[in-house]
Amino acid sequence: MQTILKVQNLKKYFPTKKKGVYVKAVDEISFDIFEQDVFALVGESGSGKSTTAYTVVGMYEPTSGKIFYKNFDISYGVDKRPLKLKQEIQIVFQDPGTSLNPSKTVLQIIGAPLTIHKKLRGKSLIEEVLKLLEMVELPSDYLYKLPRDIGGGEKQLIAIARALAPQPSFIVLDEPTSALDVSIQAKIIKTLLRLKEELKLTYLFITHDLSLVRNISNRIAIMYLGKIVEQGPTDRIFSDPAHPYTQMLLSSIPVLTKDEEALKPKHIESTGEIPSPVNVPPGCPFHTRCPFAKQICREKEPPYVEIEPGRIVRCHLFSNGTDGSSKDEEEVQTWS
Amino acid sequence: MSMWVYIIKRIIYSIGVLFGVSILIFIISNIVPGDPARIALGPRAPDWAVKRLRKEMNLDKPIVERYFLWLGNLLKGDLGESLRSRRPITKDISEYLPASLEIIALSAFFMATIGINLGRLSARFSDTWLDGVIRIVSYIGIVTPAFVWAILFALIFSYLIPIFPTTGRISPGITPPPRITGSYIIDGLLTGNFKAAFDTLWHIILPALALSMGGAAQAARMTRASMVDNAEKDYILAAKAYGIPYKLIYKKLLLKPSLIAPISIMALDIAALLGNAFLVELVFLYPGFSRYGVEAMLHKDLFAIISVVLIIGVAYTVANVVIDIIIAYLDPRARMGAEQNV
Amino acid sequence: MYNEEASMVLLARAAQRDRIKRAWYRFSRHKLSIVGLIMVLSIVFIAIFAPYVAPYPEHAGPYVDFGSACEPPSLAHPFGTDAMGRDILSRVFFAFRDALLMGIVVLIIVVPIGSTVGLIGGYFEGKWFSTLIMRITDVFLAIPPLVLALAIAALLRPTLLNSMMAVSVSWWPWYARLVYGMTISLKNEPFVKAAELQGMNKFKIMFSEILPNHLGPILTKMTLDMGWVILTGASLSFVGLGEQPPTPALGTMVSDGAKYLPTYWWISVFPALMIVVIILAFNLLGDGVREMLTSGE
Amino acid sequence: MDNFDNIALKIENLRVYYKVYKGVLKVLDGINIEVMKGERVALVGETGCGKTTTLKSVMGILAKNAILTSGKITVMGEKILEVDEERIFQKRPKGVAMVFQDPTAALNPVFTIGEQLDLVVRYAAGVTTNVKEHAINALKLARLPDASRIYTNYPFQLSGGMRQRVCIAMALAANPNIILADEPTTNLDVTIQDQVLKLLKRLSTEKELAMILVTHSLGVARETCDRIYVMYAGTIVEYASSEHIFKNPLHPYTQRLIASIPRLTGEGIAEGIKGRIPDYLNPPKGCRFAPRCEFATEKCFNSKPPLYEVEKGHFVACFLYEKKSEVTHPNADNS
Amino acid sequence: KYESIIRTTEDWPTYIDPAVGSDFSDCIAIVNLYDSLVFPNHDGTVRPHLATHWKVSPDGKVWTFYLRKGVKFHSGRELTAEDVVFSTKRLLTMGEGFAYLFEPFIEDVVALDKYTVQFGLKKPCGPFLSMLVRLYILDKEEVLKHIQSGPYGKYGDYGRKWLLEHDAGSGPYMVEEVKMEEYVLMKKFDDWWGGWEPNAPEYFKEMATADPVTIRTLVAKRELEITDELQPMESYEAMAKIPGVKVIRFVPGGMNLNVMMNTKKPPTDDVHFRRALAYATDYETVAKKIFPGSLVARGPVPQTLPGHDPTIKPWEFNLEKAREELKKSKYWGKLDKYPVTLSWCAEVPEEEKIALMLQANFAKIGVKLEITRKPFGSMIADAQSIETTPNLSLIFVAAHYMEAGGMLATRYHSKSTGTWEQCEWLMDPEIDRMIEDALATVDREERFKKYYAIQRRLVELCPTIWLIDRAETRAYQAEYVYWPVAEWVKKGEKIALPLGYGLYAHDMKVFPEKRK
Ligand SMILES: Nc1ncnc2c1ncn2[C@@H]1O[C@H](COP(=O)(O)OP(=O)(O)OP(=O)(O)O)[C@@H](O)[C@H]1O
Ligand SMILES: Nc1ncnc2c1ncn2[C@@H]1O[C@H](COP(=O)(O)OP(=O)(O)OP(=O)(O)O)[C@@H](O)[C@H]1O
Ligand SMILES: [Mg+2]
Ligand SMILES: [Mg+2]
Repeated sequence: MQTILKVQNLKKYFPTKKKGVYVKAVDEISFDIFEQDVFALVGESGSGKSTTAYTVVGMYEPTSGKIFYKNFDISYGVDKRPLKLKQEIQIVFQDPGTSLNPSKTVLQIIGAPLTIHKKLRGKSLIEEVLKLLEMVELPSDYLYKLPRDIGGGEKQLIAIARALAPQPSFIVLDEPTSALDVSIQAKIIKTLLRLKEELKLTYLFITHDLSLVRNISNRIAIMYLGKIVEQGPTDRIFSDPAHPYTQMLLSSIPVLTKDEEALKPKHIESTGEIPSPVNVPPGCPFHTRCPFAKQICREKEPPYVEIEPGRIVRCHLFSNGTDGSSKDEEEVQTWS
Repeated sequence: MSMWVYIIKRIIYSIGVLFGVSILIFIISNIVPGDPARIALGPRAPDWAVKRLRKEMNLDKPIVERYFLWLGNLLKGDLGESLRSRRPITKDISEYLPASLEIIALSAFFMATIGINLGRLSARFSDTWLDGVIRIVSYIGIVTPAFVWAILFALIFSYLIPIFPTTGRISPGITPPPRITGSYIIDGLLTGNFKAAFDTLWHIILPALALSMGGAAQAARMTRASMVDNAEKDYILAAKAYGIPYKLIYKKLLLKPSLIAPISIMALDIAALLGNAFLVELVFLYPGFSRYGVEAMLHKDLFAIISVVLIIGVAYTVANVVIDIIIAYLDPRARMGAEQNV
Repeated sequence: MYNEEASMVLLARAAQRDRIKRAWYRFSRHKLSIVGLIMVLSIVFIAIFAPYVAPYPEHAGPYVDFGSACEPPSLAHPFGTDAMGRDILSRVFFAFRDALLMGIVVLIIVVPIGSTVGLIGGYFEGKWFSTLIMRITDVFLAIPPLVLALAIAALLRPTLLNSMMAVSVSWWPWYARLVYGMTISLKNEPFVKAAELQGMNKFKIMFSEILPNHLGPILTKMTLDMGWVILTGASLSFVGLGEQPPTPALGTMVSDGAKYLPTYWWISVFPALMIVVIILAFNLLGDGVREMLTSGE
Repeated sequence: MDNFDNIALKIENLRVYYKVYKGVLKVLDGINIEVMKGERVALVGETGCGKTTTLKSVMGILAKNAILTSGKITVMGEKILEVDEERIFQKRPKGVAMVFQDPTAALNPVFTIGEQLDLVVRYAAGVTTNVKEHAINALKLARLPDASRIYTNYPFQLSGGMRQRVCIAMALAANPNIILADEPTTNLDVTIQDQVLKLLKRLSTEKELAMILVTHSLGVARETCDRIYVMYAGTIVEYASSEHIFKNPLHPYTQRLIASIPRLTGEGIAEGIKGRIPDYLNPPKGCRFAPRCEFATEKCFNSKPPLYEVEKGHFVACFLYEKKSEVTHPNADNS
Repeated sequence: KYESIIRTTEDWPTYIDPAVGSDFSDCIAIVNLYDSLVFPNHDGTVRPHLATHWKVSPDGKVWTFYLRKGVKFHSGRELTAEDVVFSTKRLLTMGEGFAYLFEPFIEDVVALDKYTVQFGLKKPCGPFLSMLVRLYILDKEEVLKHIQSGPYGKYGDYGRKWLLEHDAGSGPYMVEEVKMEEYVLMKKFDDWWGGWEPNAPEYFKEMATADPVTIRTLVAKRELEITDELQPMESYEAMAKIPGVKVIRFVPGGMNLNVMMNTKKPPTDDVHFRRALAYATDYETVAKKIFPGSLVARGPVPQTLPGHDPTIKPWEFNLEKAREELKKSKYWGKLDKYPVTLSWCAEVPEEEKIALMLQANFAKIGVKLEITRKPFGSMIADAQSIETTPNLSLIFVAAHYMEAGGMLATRYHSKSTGTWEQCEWLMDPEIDRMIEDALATVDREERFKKYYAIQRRLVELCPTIWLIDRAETRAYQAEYVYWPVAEWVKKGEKIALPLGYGLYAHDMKVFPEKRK
């Protein structure tokens, strides 16, 4: 398995109106994505998922840290990236309503990357767009429709077709279905999985829906307040969630059947509010809501601990009370 | 607290804009043909007198130097001398400005009361005949220029049915009150000269009404629009569902959030009156600031033009700050937003 | 292949037609919009064919007849005659020409300039040149259009062209600010980001991705502004800065006629009403356009 | 069914249309819902199926362009809506409170929580003394920490979860017997959603509140409610106890919907439902799901299926079950 | 308190400082506030005023005036020769207002004793007495008391700022209040040396003029006693219908209306072209319809002004002759390439009618006239250079003193080019010489003969289309106001009064009890 994307100690801070105070949207995260993986980034709203995604695609420049795409350093904004890279990495946004230009027809929308990257024009452009429409199973009479005449699910399919247009190998999917109904979601997920196989794509899939992740990804990273608190293979995380936050998330999922119920950790209940990323509490950011919080959690940031191969947790419960700060970095180094 | 910081920032920023305004208008009025000194002294004045005046006015210096000389004087509170009235402009303005502000204050009052109440009524009875009538009335209000109203009002209310005085600021037989603020009404009330205060009020009703028609109509429509809009919002539906009386909803719960837009627009309208009222002031022969400005422009009264435009700029700035304060009063998000976000 | 292409063209046309039909439907939902449209079309028609529809076209030119001065409205002169014995109706018809010309020319100058400034300012928000041009815009905005126009017009020679210039100078910032505001709110929309990420060039993003989305508000503002520009023009001519006699201008007709109030009321009242009619027409049209562009299905 | 006196809310044959420029949207097509005292009922369905419209009809706050063409609603035995040929009888229901979908939109942005709560206490609960105390009590009931501070806050100063709880507190302040909760957790994070749902559940149990929980999440419905009504395009297609629905979904729509939901157990994802929801302008004459249904017969396209009671308390509106059960007239249990 | 008042309107601004003001509206105030050495009679001659008698040296260069004793300023001080010297020097130093009249002539002025003052002239000045009407005497001490910093050395600003809103005169009225852009209110000076007749107005108020509707309303409400002369004809007609109001018309001899032709700018640089235009002008319509009551002009000098040549032949309206002249001009055949520009003064709306009439008539002979309405300020600016001066300027000119010489000098002497009073740019050395010569002639008869010669020469050169000698039209409250001018008009007398003297409030009477 080849690493296609490598994120190292990525930080993205946004300045606030107050001088010297930052929104720590993404705070020192590291992960690897392997070829043809579906890597899921999970977390509640404001945890920094989109920021991570946007930094990967180049919408933001990292505050610090590195991003490598196929061993190629891409830790800078889109303006400085070569055109080739813009073709390789694509993104599908969360809201199908805003990600399509309301004043353009489907042909123009899907055609834009084709004219830029493939220099297609006229007839060949139309043909190529039709091919893409077919790929996402939309009829050809959509060519001249405007986004406002199209339903939400189909809009998202068009956004996917646009992402596929320049023949990328890596697609970031930022909550592509969270604005849609489950029945439509099913259809879109199916399509995405099919295309992944057909076109040998790699996905960075962002969502807050753990049940969905369970069904499509092979590796997961769980974010809380800008930090990855736990990551590892999907099966392992679901069968044995390590971090209290992961457990809380899992136990909060409303499920349909007893079988599923059985999979939910029972012993943890959600309490408290998510703090704002501007006032990240000292120590472990989760300690305000954690039922297992100890004194150390309020004082020291927990280190990264690799509890199983490829499975990392950031929690004092697993650090055996050792001093995290120095080990922190070591862990990351050895792991990456 | 942070709100005041914000307003102070706004003021500082506006001062920057005013500098820009002064440069702009200084340049415009200085590159035009015609020698202001010659115009001022009249045709028969000998050349040496003109030259002397040019020197006095610094017209013989390069424009950049002139600007800074002017700026220096401005900071000392000296706007220069009007070529037309031959007096310090500060003095002219101290006479015209209060007169204009009186009218503007009254129009603001008319705008707010007429506009908001009509809008409220219209929203409360939306889609009924009353709404239709108000809609048409406000349309006419919006599209009819103030000077047309002025002519009509003058024709009807002081010529055909002479209940209001035609012109001027105070009746010839009445002694204006001694100057304290420059406003006859306020000074009259302060000094117990109620007759003068009332007479002045009587004089400004028609012009103020003419000036307020457009803004009032606009405000009525905006108030109606945002009230009808907000009436469909969940929080109003909730209030209705909880059985809160309609009267209370329309007077309080719905009105307050709906006033932000009309009030902002109204404040700008009112500030604009200072400059745009001249046609109305002309019709009513009212010794207002706007008319002074137009006369200055028509007579190339250099420093007077600059001062007038600058003061209108200041009025805009003030209006904007006032808008901020009013909105902050109406909308807690604006008032406390800054604290919250940090 | 040929057939497919042809059917594509047909499809495109049908889509286009459908869009127009729907827009018209939304527009025509309010009867007043149609009234506005008809009024505007009539005004344009009258302006273009003034020499043919005016009962006394020569009265718009160098013509005086003191013998028939100040005649009240009659069948021969529906709006009466002025102090020079000229037919007011005919002069009003001709005055539509300058009024429309004023509005159109000013908007043609102002909209592209304002939009470009606003686009650049909004899209590059935070960059020094954006700050600079928006500050300059603020400076112009701090002075009401009529005052600025008046100052400039007073300093220039009183011709129609100059007054159009004067109005333009004071009008573009409003478009700049409108477009600026809209651009700022749009530039972080995912669809713009998507275009950036594809590597579309900035110029194209501004003008072909962002601008078309502003067309609605711009168009609405234009129709509404048309009336106000004409009014500003009339106000300038009211104080004698604008088109020169004998060419009729509505503002001049009102201000000159005001001297004859109330005896010869028709001299000023009819032109004043015509100003109201023009503004009303464009406002009704503008409301219809707004309705058409903003209301949902 | 159950004793008449036990019925908290009864909606019968409710038809609500919306007039739009294209014509009339025939949205609600004869809805029947019954809620017992102290019972929690879920109304589930995808976007636009008419859930909110149903609740708004009960509250009497339908949009201006809504047309009531038929229906009868009774709250605690009191008739609050009846449509017959000549006239529409409608009055505000007493003892019913509604929690809106979007807590941000449901709170007036320019008044403090306290000001808004006070009005509710005063007018909905009719309490005129110690108003503030009542209000603060309601906040405490809704498990809001630091209630007296929140009382003085503006909505924007609170987080989403807190705002939703304020809305719940407001509903509680009205002293209701019935709470209509319209997707109260859609805008919340999973862990916060969990908290809010648990709160609602606890409150309804403690205070014996009847509750209609509108949601599009079957999972939420199952975990919170006793019975579930499944709605499709303005019709109730199936209802039963939570257990039954999932154990034995009958209606093809319910089946497909349940299959579309990703499972924690990770058995992959079904195809979803092909086709689109019908156009309310010209809804299918017969079963509204027929155009998307793989089992549809001609009959389905021509006539509306009545509700068949397939198991005890498990009703489904589908001709597939015509044989297997006796027909229940929608208004049968009214007498 | 205000019952006994005469109110009149005039164009603003009004400068009440006699060393600054010189316009119609300034003069109205100044003549009432200040006294001069001699006073104009309404036939154009002068009579003793502050000076009881005077002497002139045979070479016409030394003039000695003997002052009236016991004349009191408003401050109570007695007026002496010192004040005359001070006032003269102040006027000449400041160089504004009427200084231009005296500047070319007065060499020095000295007080021989308390009541004797002597003017030494640079050259003989025939109409010196007529000019002296415009030398107003200020209270030296009062002025010195109110000096502020300014450009005049030890005199600072020469009291200029203060005198904008106060007076330092000895005239029959004194300033009560000055309200910028609005009015100057004057109160009767009870101690005036000339004495008072009963019913003389207690107050005299000069107000800024307003739009015609307002003026009419004011008249109807009896809030205005004498209107200005700037109203449109229709307005006067309407006011004449108000009971008790009379509209009077008179040709005050001081003012004529000219179409000044820029003789240095094509196509009006061609004398034949100019004559063609003069023939294409409908004088009768202007005199009858547009400015009713006016006289068709007879040459450059108003007919009622002493020194006018009664034998002179005016141009006539004759399109045939116009075409003939046009054929003689070098622009014949290419007229369309030379449109003629005309500016008219926005402040006088009636001029538009003339402009339009000219346009219509010129069109008949194939001359295209482009007309521009301009605020007077702009016209003044335009007149400053040949290039900016339009081909035709429609301008009223008033005599500054009651003799043809003054008019001729300001209108046609090269020295006055660049001002609005000479938009002709005539610059004819011969005319210059003739004017200088005439002015230096002390003997009245001889001087007048020289004036005639100049007028004849000017008609030949045709630099101007002299339209009318303007009738002044004013409405006044005949019912309760006695106004000498109206009486003279009634008697059919010729009136040749310098600007402002028609509104000399001292000679008016008001009967408030008759006001209703
Ligand atoms: N451009 C920005 N400027 C300032 N703050 C930002 C910016 N973008 C994001 N943030 C802040 O950073 C934090 C993380 O945001 P991000 O959008 O990455 O979260 P998310 O996990 O994607 O949330 P969601 O599920 O709501 O999309 C949030 O608190 C957000 O307010
Ligand atoms: N005022 C209205 N005018 C026209 N159509 C309306 C109106 N209100 C709702 N509708 C339409 O009626 C249908 C049902 O709306 P409703 O809000 O009841 O659905 P819902 O089930 O609550 O959906 P959601 O899950 O999105 O809240 C939708 O198609 C909606 O577009
Ligand atoms: Mg996100
Ligand atoms: Mg809903």
